[in-house]
Amino acid sequence: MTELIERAAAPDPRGETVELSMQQAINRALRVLLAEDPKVLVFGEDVGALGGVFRVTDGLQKEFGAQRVFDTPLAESAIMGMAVGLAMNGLRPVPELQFDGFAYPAIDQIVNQVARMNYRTRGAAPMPITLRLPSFGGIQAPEHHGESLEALFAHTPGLKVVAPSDPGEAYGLLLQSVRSDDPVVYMEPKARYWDRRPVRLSEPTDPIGTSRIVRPGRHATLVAWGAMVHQCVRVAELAAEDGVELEVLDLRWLKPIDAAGLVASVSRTKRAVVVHEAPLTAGLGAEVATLITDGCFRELAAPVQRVTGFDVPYPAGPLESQYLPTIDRVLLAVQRTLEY
Amino acid sequence: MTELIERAAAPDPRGETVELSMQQAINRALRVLLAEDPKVLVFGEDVGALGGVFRVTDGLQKEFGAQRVFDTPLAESAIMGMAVGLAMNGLRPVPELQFDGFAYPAIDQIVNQVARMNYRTRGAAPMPITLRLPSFGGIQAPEHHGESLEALFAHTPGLKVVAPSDPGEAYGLLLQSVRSDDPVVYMEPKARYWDRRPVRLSEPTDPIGTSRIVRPGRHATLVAWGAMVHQCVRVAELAAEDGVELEVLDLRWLKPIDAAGLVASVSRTKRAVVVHEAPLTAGLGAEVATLITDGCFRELAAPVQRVTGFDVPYPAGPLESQYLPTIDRVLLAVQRTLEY
Amino acid sequence: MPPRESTGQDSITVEHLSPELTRRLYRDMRTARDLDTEAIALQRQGVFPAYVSVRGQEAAQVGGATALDPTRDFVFPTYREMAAALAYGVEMVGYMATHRALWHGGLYDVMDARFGAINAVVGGPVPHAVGWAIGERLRGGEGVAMAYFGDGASSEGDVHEAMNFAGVFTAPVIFFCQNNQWALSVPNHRQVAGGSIAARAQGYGIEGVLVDGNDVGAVHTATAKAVQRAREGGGPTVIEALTYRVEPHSTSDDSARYRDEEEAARWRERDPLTLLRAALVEAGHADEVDLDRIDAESAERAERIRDGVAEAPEPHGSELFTHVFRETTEELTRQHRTWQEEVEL
Amino acid sequence: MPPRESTGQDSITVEHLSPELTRRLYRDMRTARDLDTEAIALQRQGVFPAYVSVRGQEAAQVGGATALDPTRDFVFPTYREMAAALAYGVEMVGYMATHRALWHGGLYDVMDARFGAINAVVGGPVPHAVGWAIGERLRGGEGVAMAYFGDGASSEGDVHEAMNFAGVFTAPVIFFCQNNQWALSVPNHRQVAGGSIAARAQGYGIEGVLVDGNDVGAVHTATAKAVQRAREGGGPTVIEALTYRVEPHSTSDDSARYRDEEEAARWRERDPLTLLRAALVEAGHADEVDLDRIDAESAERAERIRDGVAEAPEPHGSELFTHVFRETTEELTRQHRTWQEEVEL
Ligand SMILES: Cc1ncc(C[n+]2csc(CCOP(=O)(O)OP(=O)(O)O)c2C)c(N)n1
Ligand SMILES: Cc1ncc(C[n+]2csc(CCOP(=O)(O)OP(=O)(O)O)c2C)c(N)n1
Ligand SMILES: [Mg+2]
Ligand SMILES: [Mg+2]
Repeated sequence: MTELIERAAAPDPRGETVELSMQQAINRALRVLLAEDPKVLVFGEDVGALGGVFRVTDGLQKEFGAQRVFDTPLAESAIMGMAVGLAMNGLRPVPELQFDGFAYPAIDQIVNQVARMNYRTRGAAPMPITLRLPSFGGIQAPEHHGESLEALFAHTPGLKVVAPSDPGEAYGLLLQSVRSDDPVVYMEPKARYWDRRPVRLSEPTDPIGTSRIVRPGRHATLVAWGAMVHQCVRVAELAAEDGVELEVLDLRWLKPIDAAGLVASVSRTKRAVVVHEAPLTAGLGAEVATLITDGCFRELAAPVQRVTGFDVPYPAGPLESQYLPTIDRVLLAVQRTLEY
Repeated sequence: MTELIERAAAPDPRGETVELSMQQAINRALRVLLAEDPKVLVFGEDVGALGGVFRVTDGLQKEFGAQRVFDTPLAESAIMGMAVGLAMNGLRPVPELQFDGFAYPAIDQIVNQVARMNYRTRGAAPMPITLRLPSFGGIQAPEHHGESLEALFAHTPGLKVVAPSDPGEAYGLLLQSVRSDDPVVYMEPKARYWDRRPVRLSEPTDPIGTSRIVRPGRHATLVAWGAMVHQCVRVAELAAEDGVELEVLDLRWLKPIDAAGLVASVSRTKRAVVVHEAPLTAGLGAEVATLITDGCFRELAAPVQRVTGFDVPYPAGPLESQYLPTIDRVLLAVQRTLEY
Repeated sequence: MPPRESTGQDSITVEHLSPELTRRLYRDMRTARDLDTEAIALQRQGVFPAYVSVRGQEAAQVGGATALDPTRDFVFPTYREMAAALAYGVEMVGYMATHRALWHGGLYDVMDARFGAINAVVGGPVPHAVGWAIGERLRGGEGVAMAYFGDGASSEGDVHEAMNFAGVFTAPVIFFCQNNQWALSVPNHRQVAGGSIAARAQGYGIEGVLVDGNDVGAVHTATAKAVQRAREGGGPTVIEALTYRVEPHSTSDDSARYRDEEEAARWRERDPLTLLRAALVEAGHADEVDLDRIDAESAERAERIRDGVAEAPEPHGSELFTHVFRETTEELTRQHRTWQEEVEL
Repeated sequence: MPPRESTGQDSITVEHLSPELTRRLYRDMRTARDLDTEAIALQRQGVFPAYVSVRGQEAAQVGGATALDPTRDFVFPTYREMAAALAYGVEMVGYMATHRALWHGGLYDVMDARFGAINAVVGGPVPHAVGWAIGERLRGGEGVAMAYFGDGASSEGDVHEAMNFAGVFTAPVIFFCQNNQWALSVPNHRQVAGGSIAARAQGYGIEGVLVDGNDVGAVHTATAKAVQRAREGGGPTVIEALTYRVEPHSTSDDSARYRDEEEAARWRERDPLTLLRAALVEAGHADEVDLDRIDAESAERAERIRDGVAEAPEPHGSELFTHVFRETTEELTRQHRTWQEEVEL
């Protein structure tokens, strides 16, 4: 490994607080990871000289060399298949697939190989792979650039799935994902890439699989992940003007799901609305609603409301805002649950 | 089309009742479809001379010729991609993918192309494709031969999804699927292929998207599809010995889901248990539970119970029976809901 | 063939083609160029959220598309086939609508145009062309399918599977690779092992042709030959048209980050339109007056298309729901109603 | 090379190989044959739910596997590499456990054996070999990855993508195709456009070798050469070993439905073990007494493995839950408990 170690640079100054966009925060975390562990490799389509179509890997190839940060040919299945082989040779791959919709060509390798190699080999061949996947909609992009695949990943035994909602979260959750010895699908909400926030460059402390309360409230709980957390915070701000105090729970880990956290919140608020971008039917909202109903059956004052994308293919530009959960739709759902 | 028409044979005698296994019933339905419509094509891996690994296409190539019933090379993505092109040339493709787990290499074509070509072209290029997919477990088969992909398909806008539970159902639902101008994933429960029942060779009368009550009861509703319907009927028979009358609802259409049918049943029984082979988390059981809870919130006496496969990759031989929902597990869930 | 690092000294000839055809080729390439320029302007004005330029690839696209018969063949494009669409006769306001993000697949009628929906999945539509071609043989038709794809797309499994199917079924299909030497930021030598997509054909027992993609006459002739062979039952051909993406990948891209723009500048010198214009005059197929007239007409047509797309109405939100299925479902009707009540108003 | 329709007249030579090596090849092939026979018997007795025979392919598998170094190379098998596993030194009770359906991937330690888990996805493990090989170069190691796959697998997109990656990265990997002329019920001419997998290599700018898969010496030599080139940084090789699947696809298959069993009978005549035995004697590397002794030892070893696998304990149901993650989750622990309470008892 000497060759790789030589290329490793000094890690980020820890503990400091800096203002970063989410895309910069992910870049910082990747630098920390590449620097601390010579086995970490970053690869995918256009992640090298270009620095990724969202500049998330900007400068990494220059800093860590083209052996550790490199472009692959345009073939998603081989990118994930290659990750399996690299992991079997003791490396810690951090592949990127360029966009959510282009994870589909790699689904066979992800589901049939990555997710179950540790199981198939009874623990002999772990898969410490973190798939970085720019995900979800909201940026008026071309077809296949606005998809939400979390239900598929969460339904796949052997995968862990996470979706950060702000720069600080993105930083800590990526450190945690890459350092984990299990395969993690790390879903980056594209719509929030340019969102700048103060980020404490610190080690994550919450264990994998815990949610967090972004805003406390007592009249109902809004459950969301990725960019929809932000949307729910805006809803909560509006509702507060009318004296309605909404709790916003950022689920963040979509597998394992923090059932205890959901139940703790809704036991207090008695009401819940789950919000996601993916289509309604068989979306992760159904799982969230079921976990809440299971855990709060006697306390629940109304059925858990789901505000989601419609059961239609993700649309183009001007229709995007008609498809995604709007503030109005969430507010109406809140009203429905309060008046039930 | 003359060449194709010449090969078409006389259809099945209609209305007659014959005893057939499910695998024979599907074969019969394919014969009817090939005979009635020269545009119907049956293709896939080993469906020709061999007649499919389960003999479902047995004799079809001989009867309808190697132009209409043919083997393809071993490439699932191209099989589905080819179906798209055939549909765009006015044909009505009925591809087979050999086993559930080998649908994954074709998921990109299924989700990104088949499911949305009608939408992408605003109705100009419909996709009257029926994908026949031997599915689910219970036959002690090798890895990837026991998977349940219904949640993924049901979550995909633009697809319809059906899983028959007995030979008569299999016959009628296949006629309906292939004649539909929308893409349908037709999931054949392998474990029931050899199940022989009297089959009325008649036209299906229930509309797409309707469930059916297999056994009426008043103390709780068991919801299932595919082979699990049979399992639930056995549970109901056992429970009946103790005076517990369970209603068994065969969901059969997994997209669109018969929410009204579910709600009608559970409004009467006040209790529900949903049973499926797929892993628990983000399985279709969550959607079923949510639809029931939404529609029967005030009537429901207990949270909807889910008895499913565990969140582990589908296991080999002797462990299979430990993974799949057992009669005991369903009975315990019934007890839990009755005693809640 | 020009060297991959062209010096810009080359010239082409169109003496083997009819004057009518060559003037048509010039007109289509000219219109496509003008429309491309208009499109970039629309993007700068914020009318298009983004745009993928075809500049420099007009010869490859027009040369290929004009060798087809739009009354019986069928084209399966990617997202970068504007010049091919134009030359093939697609209704161009509907085509350009995709770039205004009005509807992903464009607003033209794909079955009417016999030109498939714009497809953003790299490699994805290639098996469709093979399926269409196999269907055409089963139906006893004489149509030929044409799949456009890029050098980057050649890495995708779907392209291999499609070529193998085409070989096994002797399908009347043309695999038309526009090798513009870049797949976003990745150059050929990091993308295409062995360096040539045409050379792959041999491994499938099918014909492979490498052609100068900036020589419209050469592209047209090579494609016409492949079309004829396919029509006569001779099976598939892989055509690799070597050209160059002189613009960034899209208006969102910054190609200076990954390539020496000198290289692009050298290829700009070898502009296919300039080459064709000189060849037309040289062959005596047109004089400067003719060409100036075509230029003026083309500019006018491009402007009309530009205005058409800029002014096209946005699709109504109801269309979200109406095109999902041929036979809609109750659940979707319910969601449509929710949308009307909670979003539309 | 024998014709694809062999007449059975051929003979092979092993004069260019050492007596020790050839006797080892014979021993491994013999043991694999005996174990194969035992396995079919176990399936008939109901101990195995199904079995895939390697009969007739022992030379292709043993010849290839013995050219590798099990201390630094790594093999990525499919579901039909029993003879390769045996020759490579895999613990065979653990290997055969997959056929008793005790655990899908087998019960041997794949990292210890440097022989990947048995993999049922046709084509799926091929990119793993390329990834492993690229990793090996990054680590500065000298190991070589070997991907086994079938003629049918060559149609899968993954195999193409893997070959292209290997070419672009000059990865030390061998693509070892056992062309046994059938992919379940589909013969080569309906599967492999162009007819040769080795010929595809050229399209990726990599070495392609077609070898008689029933001539163990030829396979060994070709593989050893490819291994050496890969070790020295010369990049990947595609080896196509032409052989024949004399048995049905698996014990569940009925090959009479789709092929003329005469063809299989002719290939049975060209049995690789018979050919090797004759060649050993001919080369003076062993006499009948030596060979009979090896036969006896092999039969005994095969029986020991058979008994081992037949008697191996079934995995405990808890293992369903313990191998899913390295760091398990609360949810899974809860499900494990449910299983203990509702299923185990
Ligand atoms: C399956 C898939 N993966 C990734 C992308 C993202 N992407 C869009 S275009 C492109 C490069 C394509 O290069 P090439 O095939 O050479 O076509 P060109 O853009 O040069 O015309 C990439 C990576 C995509 N659209 N589809
Ligand atoms: C991706 C995938 N598709 C389909 C199958 C089902 N299947 C198992 S083996 C086989 C034929 C494989 O043929 P080949 O690659 O030539 O290998 P051989 O069995 O001849 O060794 C098929 C279709 C599978 N296992 N994996
Ligand atoms: Mg390109
Ligand atoms: Mg084979």
